[in-house]
Amino acid sequence: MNKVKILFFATIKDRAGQKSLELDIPSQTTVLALKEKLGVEFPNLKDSLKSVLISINQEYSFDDAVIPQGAEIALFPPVSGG
Amino acid sequence: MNKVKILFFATIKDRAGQKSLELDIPSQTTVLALKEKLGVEFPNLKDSLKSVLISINQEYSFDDAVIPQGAEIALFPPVSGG
Amino acid sequence: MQHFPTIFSITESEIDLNDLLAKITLPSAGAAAIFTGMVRGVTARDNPHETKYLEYEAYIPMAEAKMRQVADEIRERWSVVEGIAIVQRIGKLYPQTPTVLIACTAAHRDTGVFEAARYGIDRLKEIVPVWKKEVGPNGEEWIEGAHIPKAGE
Amino acid sequence: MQHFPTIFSITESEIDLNDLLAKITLPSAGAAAIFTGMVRGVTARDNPHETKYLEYEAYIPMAEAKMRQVADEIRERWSVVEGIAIVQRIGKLYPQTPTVLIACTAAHRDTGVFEAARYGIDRLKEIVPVWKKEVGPNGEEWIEGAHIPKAGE
Repeated sequence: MNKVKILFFATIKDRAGQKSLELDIPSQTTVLALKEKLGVEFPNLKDSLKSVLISINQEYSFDDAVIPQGAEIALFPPVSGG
Repeated sequence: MNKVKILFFATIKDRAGQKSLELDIPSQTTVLALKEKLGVEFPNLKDSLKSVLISINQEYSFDDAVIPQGAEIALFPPVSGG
Repeated sequence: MQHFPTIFSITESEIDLNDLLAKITLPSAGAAAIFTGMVRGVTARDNPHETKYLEYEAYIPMAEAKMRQVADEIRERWSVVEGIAIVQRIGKLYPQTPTVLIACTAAHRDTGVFEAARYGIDRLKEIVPVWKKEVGPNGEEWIEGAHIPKAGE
Repeated sequence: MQHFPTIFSITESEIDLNDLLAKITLPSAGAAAIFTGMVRGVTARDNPHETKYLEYEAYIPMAEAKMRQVADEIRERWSVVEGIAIVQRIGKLYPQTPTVLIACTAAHRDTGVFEAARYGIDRLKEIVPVWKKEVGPNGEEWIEGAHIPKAGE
């Protein structure tokens, strides 16, 4: 198993109703599989997950990526700083 | 006659050896005629006068212009601010 | 190039332009191009509206890493750029307050230093994980960006 | 347009970027492009040399009139520009000191506000009557500009 930290920001945080969580996921879980799992756990997130941005260890990541051990994963909408 | 004020800046001031002077010139004197007069009065200025910039009452002026009554005239090299 | 100063930070404090400019001005610098963004209280374009304040949030460690990447991208494209400062202020920010700054210094102004600063703010708004919620007379709304980063961005 | 702030001055005091930016930031402004020039202590391009300090001199009333003209020219070309600040510091100025500032504000950054600031500094260096004498290890020399104004400039 792989214990990962998940962070939510902006609209994703509001819809999830929390800022972060820790999760045990199987080794070799992909980003896509994690998103599906989160869609089940947080039904409010379901619509957002199609267009959400994902980072793993503070680099942008994508559906095919395999989540490394102990990763810090963040989910957020397209950025709007400035 | 026309009493005018003449100001010198930068290299022109250094070569003239003074910052300003007042001068009585005939009515209808042109910029070109004034430059010739100054070339006689300030021999060190002679070479500079070919490329000097001239302003009358704080607007750029040129050889053909007739100097108005009581004008403030300035002579200076191309500007180098910034 | 290692001696050229690069400043990047997410801060809750006022953005001090004088201080940041001094920090990126080497003895060889003769020109600085600086961009600042401010909170608009009144917006006329697109969807005209008023803003009471913006509330900024950042994923701080990633935001600072991506600011460093923006600086690296600037140096790759404009090797003449000397100092770079990139600062994003977060928290609750009211109209007329500077929220973001990008500053680049170079020996001369005709070296691309303006384009470098412009590139910097454009990239910040694409890849640096910061979000703002707009609070106006009719309630609040998260502003969403438009850029979808590609692999390696 | 009369309500848009235009600041222009020749000063012997430090240039305060924070203060100037605040003065030209209306509630409708979301973007500022700012150029500052600094005294270079070390110049590599063209004729490499060192500078101990620059001594600036201005024909103050004409310089301020020409700064106003630069601001007018900016507004003619970029009608979206809101506030404009143009400041030239004079006197004895040492390396790394800001000597000149041009700042333009606008609602958005894609409105030409960068180009407006660039135009402003280019024009200042053409028509605003300010001169500098450079003092270096081998003596002093007046810097001469290259622009010859035409009638009406």
